[in-house]
Amino acid sequence: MTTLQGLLLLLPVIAIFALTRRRPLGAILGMGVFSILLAGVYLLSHAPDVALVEVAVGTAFLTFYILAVRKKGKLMVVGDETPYLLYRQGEDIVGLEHEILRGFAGELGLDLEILFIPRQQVPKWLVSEDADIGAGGIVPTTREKSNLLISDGYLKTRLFHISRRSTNKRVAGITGSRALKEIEKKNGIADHHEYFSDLCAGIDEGKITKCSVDLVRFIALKRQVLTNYNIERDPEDLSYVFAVSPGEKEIYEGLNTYIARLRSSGELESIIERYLK
Amino acid sequence: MNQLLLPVLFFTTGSLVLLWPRYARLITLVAVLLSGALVAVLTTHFFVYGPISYTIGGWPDEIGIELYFDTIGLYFSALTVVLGLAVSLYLWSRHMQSHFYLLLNFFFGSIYTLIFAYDLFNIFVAMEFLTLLAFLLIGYPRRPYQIWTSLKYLILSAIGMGLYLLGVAVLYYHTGALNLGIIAELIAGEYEMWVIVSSALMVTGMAVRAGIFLFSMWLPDAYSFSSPVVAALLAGLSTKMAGIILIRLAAAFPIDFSLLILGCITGVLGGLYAIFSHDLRRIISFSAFAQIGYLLIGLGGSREAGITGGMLHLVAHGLITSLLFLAGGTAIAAVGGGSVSLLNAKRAVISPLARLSLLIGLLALSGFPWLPPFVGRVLLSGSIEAGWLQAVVSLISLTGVIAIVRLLPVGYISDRNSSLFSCDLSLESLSFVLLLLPIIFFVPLVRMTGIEIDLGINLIKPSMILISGILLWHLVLKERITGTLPKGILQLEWAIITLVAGFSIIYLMIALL
Amino acid sequence: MEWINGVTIGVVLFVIGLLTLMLRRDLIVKLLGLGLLNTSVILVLISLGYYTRGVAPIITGKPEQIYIDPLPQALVLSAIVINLAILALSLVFVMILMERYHTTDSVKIAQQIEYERSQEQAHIR
Amino acid sequence: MIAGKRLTAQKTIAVIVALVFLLVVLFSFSFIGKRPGAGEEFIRQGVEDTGAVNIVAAIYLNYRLFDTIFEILVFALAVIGVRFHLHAVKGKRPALKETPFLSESNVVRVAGDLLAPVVALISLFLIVTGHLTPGGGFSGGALLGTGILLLAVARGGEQVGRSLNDNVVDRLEQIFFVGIIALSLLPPLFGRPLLANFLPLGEPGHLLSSGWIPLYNLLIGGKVFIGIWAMIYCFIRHRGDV
Repeated sequence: MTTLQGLLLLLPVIAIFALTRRRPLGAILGMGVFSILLAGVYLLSHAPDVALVEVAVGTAFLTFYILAVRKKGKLMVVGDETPYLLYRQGEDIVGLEHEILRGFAGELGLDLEILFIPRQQVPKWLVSEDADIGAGGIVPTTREKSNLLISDGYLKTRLFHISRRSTNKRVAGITGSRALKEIEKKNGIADHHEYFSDLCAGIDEGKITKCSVDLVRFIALKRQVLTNYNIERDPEDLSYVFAVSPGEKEIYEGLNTYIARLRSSGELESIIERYLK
Repeated sequence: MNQLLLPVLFFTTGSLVLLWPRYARLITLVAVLLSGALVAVLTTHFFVYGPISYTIGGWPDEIGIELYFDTIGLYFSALTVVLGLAVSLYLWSRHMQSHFYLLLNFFFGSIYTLIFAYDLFNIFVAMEFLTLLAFLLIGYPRRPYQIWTSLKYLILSAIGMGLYLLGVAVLYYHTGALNLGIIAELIAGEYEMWVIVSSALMVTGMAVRAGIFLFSMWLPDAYSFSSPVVAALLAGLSTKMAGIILIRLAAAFPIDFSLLILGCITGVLGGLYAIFSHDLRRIISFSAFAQIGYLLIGLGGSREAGITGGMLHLVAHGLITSLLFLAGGTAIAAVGGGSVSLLNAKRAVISPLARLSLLIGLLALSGFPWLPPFVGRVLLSGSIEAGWLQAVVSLISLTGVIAIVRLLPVGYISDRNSSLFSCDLSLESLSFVLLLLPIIFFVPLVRMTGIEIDLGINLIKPSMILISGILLWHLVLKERITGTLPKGILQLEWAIITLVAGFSIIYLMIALL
Repeated sequence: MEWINGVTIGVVLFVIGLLTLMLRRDLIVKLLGLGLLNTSVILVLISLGYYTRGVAPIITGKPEQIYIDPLPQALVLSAIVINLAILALSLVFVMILMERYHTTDSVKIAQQIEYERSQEQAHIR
Repeated sequence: MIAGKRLTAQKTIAVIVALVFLLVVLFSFSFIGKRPGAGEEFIRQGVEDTGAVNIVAAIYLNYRLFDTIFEILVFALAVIGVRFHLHAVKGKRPALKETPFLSESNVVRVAGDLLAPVVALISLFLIVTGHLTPGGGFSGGALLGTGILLLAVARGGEQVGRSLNDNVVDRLEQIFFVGIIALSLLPPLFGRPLLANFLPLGEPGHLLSSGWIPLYNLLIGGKVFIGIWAMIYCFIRHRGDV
């Protein structure tokens, strides 16, 4: 086995490694390594011109992608689109949580950057420090087990269990939420819905027989036809929170004090009033 | 020499636009007029001396890049001149940014290159250039759905061109040549693995660009979401270029049978989807799938008349769709939406000339005698012997008729007061007239180039199909066709899957024959 | 070990690129897959011409020297640049979509666009 | 897009289709042999015809110059497109910050200052000797363009951007682009066909030889340098800082 063959064998390995990364940045860096190895292959294949161009182009390409993906000087917020709390209106994002976060980012002197991702992926983004804050109607899971920092609650909520009056066993929930885990414990199977909009569409088409949602999502769902469904209210009192990346202690503390200040000044009440009443 | 001058002319004017953005539209118009003059010179030369070959830089064929002017070049450069004039007139009073004119100049440059290109790698480069131009043209107004459509287009075409380049690589290492003429001589009846795989790869690559069902599922969105001018350019020229390359490939490679099957598939499925669409631009886009079917069936028969017929049909369809998209754009802007019911309800608002253009275009699309596509279809069905193939061709024509029957009332001139010629003589109307003229005089023009069409006998079948289509619609189908066919196939992921699966199918068809 | 050559590896890379395009939903990763796909074709082109005994096509004047075929290398230079252009332009378009929809998930974006268009149509009616 | 079920079906089909593709192509590629002697004409006549020792450069900039012109056009188009669309995204961007983020540490600053001239020298060497050794306009230009990024990291995007601002970039881009097109139009004035070299070939192996290949290398190098920098600057501005 020659050097050339060794290098060639490395190529698919690195490509697969790079392209299965969850974070775009990881994939980009992986492809950067790939490009340099490829230049080596060209050099060994007696194509020095091509190798040089590959190096030059690979560097340029790496620069573009890193510049496009890496955010700097920004408060990065990830979460699913949530009615009333965090949603798109035309070009802009509005909502209760957005109001709070915008104020908070302004206080820190940062731009607010919001990226919608599936709910289940929020913890991963926070742990890998690609994002600072997770939002979008998060109801805390057991605090001790999670290594995320969970801020104080800013709004009371409850869970609602919706089930269809039929015998079909298919159930659904927002993936990764506490509600889904509970259903899974009870029923065994569940359809995974990465976004709330998927769930809405599913209920519209009548394909979903069972799901659990939190208060704001329930209100949004109630606008749709829920005639065929039984609704059961969970007795447990919960509240909406923000999740903060484990490395960002300062942001965590700042956010808590910010929420406390909003509450004491009565501003929080007025924001809630504006969006939920 | 002139072949080379044409693209270089447009690249020069493109850089002039870059230097003096203020005179962009003037420069473009002058460039189009100049190209018309150059094409005229080429044409006279062609009629006197026959096909013209020119290798760039004075090198021999084997190592240089050859540009070749033959009948294909004749028809398509004429089409490009007409379309170029129409488009630059249409745009004259709409103040586009100089960026758009820059793209337009480059667009024509790459189109002329592709019309004359006879070198496989030259085709690749010009094609990629065209891809990027079309990508930027579709996304130019920067609406989100246009951006998404152009991204889809770019990804699919890039996959297609990757496959094509793979095919070229295999071919090069076996023949040591990139020139199509030399390769055709070297292959000449050989039927080995490398011929099979390289031709399958290249045909798949071109199929993505040519607008063949299962392969180019970017097409309906791109045609119906982009601005009218861009849609006209895409439908009239960009996709047709891949058609030209397919004609050239079919002359060299043993791909007749697979093209025949592809033609049947795209014709029937495209026609069905067109019937089940309810929007003017969607209907035209899906019928574009059906229309490319004629070319492929013509190529698949590998008879002289069939190939000429297919090519003429391609030119005719280019003329008609661009007219339809331009006139349709005007109509949709006047009415406020493109759905069939809306257009029919508010047809009085549309300017009479646009309505007339729509009527003529739609009739032509359905194969109305004397109008352009009729010529190609007559030649084509004359060349087919197999009964089942005749049936398929008739079926495609029938679906074409049914798809457009609903739209015909739009052209009906309801109020006698607004006569055709009272409309203001704006430049926009001039561009419609410019496109209508070659459409109406298509038959005499074709006769001038020495192709004989017997009108008498061939009138019967198209009229039968037309009448039966109209009757079928009004008596049977009118109430039944309401929904749409599954739209999932237009999604990016499915489009890629069908494209890759399509490659395997083409490969099998070439290998099994 | 003959089968480990640039051609087979190139084809494998091509398929990896295709799979990325079909399976990953993140648009940025999709674009990287597209880049991989085009690069793999270039690898095939270069490797098809590879001789162990040949040297790079820079004429040194030594007699009896075997040179690698220079034409594919010249072609590939153009192909690499085109690849870069495609990736840069599509990245910009992805960024425009990201600005607007705040996500890079292709399925989500397609859904949103469909929804917005249907709203627009309804508005017209 | 309801259900995960349909998604998994799609994924399964995708994998199957891709595997079939892999098998088909690998199977048929295993039959492919090589035709000896492809491209021999270039090796035999290249030096004589074009005067360039590097045959790749000879093909790239002489035999198949038409393809290269297209490549330049594609690249120019990419730059134009990136600038056109990125300028428009969110029209109001905050001005670049005066004090850059990274260069607060002296190490980065010094390293950037030291490395930038080295990179510049290497890329200039690549551009100038493109017809003699591997390299050429494109790789040199691209390296130079990304090398500027080093300066931008060391000194901050704003400072570099001030000397290479939009107007300068616009001007330079036009000059190089028009220069390339104009150079290809010149040959008829010297009685040669279009896109054919009209300068004396000189003695192979010398710096000033092989007709217009070095000239083209210089022009392409400049064009690519400006283009890459323009794109990077657009991305930097869009992002806010280096």
